[in-house]
Amino acid sequence: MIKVLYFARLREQLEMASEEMDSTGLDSVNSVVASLKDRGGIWADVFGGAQPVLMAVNQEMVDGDTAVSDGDEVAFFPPVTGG
Amino acid sequence: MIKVLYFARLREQLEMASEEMDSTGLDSVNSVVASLKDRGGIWADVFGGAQPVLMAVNQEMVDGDTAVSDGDEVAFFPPVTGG
Amino acid sequence: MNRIKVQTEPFDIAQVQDELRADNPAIGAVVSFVGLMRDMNEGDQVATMTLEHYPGMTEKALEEIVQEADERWELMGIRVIHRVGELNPLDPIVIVAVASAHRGEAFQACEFVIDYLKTRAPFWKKEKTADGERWVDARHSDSDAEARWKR
Amino acid sequence: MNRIKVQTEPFDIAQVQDELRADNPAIGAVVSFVGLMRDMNEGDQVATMTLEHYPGMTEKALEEIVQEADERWELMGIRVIHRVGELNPLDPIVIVAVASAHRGEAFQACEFVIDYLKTRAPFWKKEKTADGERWVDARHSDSDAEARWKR
Repeated sequence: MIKVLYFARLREQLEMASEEMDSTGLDSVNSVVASLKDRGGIWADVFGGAQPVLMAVNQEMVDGDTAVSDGDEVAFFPPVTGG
Repeated sequence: MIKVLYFARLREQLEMASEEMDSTGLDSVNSVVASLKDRGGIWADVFGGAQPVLMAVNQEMVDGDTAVSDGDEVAFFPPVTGG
Repeated sequence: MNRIKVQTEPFDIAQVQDELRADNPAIGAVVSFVGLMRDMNEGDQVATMTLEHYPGMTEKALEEIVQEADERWELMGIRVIHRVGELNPLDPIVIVAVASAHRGEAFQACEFVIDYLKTRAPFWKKEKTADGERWVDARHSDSDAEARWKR
Repeated sequence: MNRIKVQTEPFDIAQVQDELRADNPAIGAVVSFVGLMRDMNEGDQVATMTLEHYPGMTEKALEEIVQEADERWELMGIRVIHRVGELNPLDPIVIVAVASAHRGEAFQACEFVIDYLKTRAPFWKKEKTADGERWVDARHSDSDAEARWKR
């Protein structure tokens, strides 16, 4: 399983803070994104590329090519606005 | 009269903190310096150019060309080391 | 002593700076940045703000930023404290304090840490205005500020 | 409120920063620099230090530096306090605190003020080591730091 987390505006849009996804067929962050987009509706909007989405694997900011494997924690969130 | 002040290392070398000089014949800071140098001894050493001396007229840092006139306050001191 | 902290409670600016320089007579400079909540943003009056973060990753990101500053400059101490949760105008949001022997290093490292924090640490601000709640957008000026340090 | 002060007594770092940002919710950033007395200089242990200045000119010079910073950047407040007289290692010597809406201005103005102070304000340090008393020499690095701001 892969643990997937959503933060801030994304969490509100998707009405979901976290979920567990079967890791079968998911080998990179991009493949996770593709699978989420395929859910259609708001998922297709959020992950369709129109709004900036940052990605982290195991709490490190990464790009879409990064590999994911069973047990990983993957997170999606908007550009950060702290400080 | 011109009031002349000496600070820090200069004050110690010259063993003088301040004095009043007759302004006759003194029209610029350089002419004050020349007159002090003419005293010879330590005065010639201090104002001979071998050690850096900063100058102020009426509490503004200036260069030697600056005019001085009766009633002015002229000060000589080493490069500053505050902060 | 922990160099970074994420907390809901207010922090004591004086204490942070005092602890940082305590008992080390080799320290010649302490530079600190305090980011405060403003009551205006994009032309609108802001009543309150909520700061969300990604627990775990936030601490990791801050540690990495501090570590990188420590490698780039000769420092004698860094502290970063960032608040989360509910905030009001005038509230300090974040403090970055850096100690070093000479001031140049402390100034650069302090600005570096806050610039990187602004673009790399997973915090998100949501503000409440007369028109309701809204997420604060990231600023281009923050990416530009971060880009200055690339090497 | 006086923006600059020269005094023999210690200053309260927290109070300076608190006063600076008090009651102005438009302030988003406070950057402060504190210069501290180090116990080593040029390889020698320093026991105590005496700071001499040129009363009258010092205040004038500091006011001019602060005024120039105010003209160069969009600021919401500046404070400079410099101690004179007898100082010991660990003692704060000077504080420069700057408030602004955004951090870039505050960082630049704060560093500008301390860089200019180091080369333009009439203070002189005399330190006591095991070998006796000696005047501290001006540093080339300070002139270089000042030169960056020339325009």
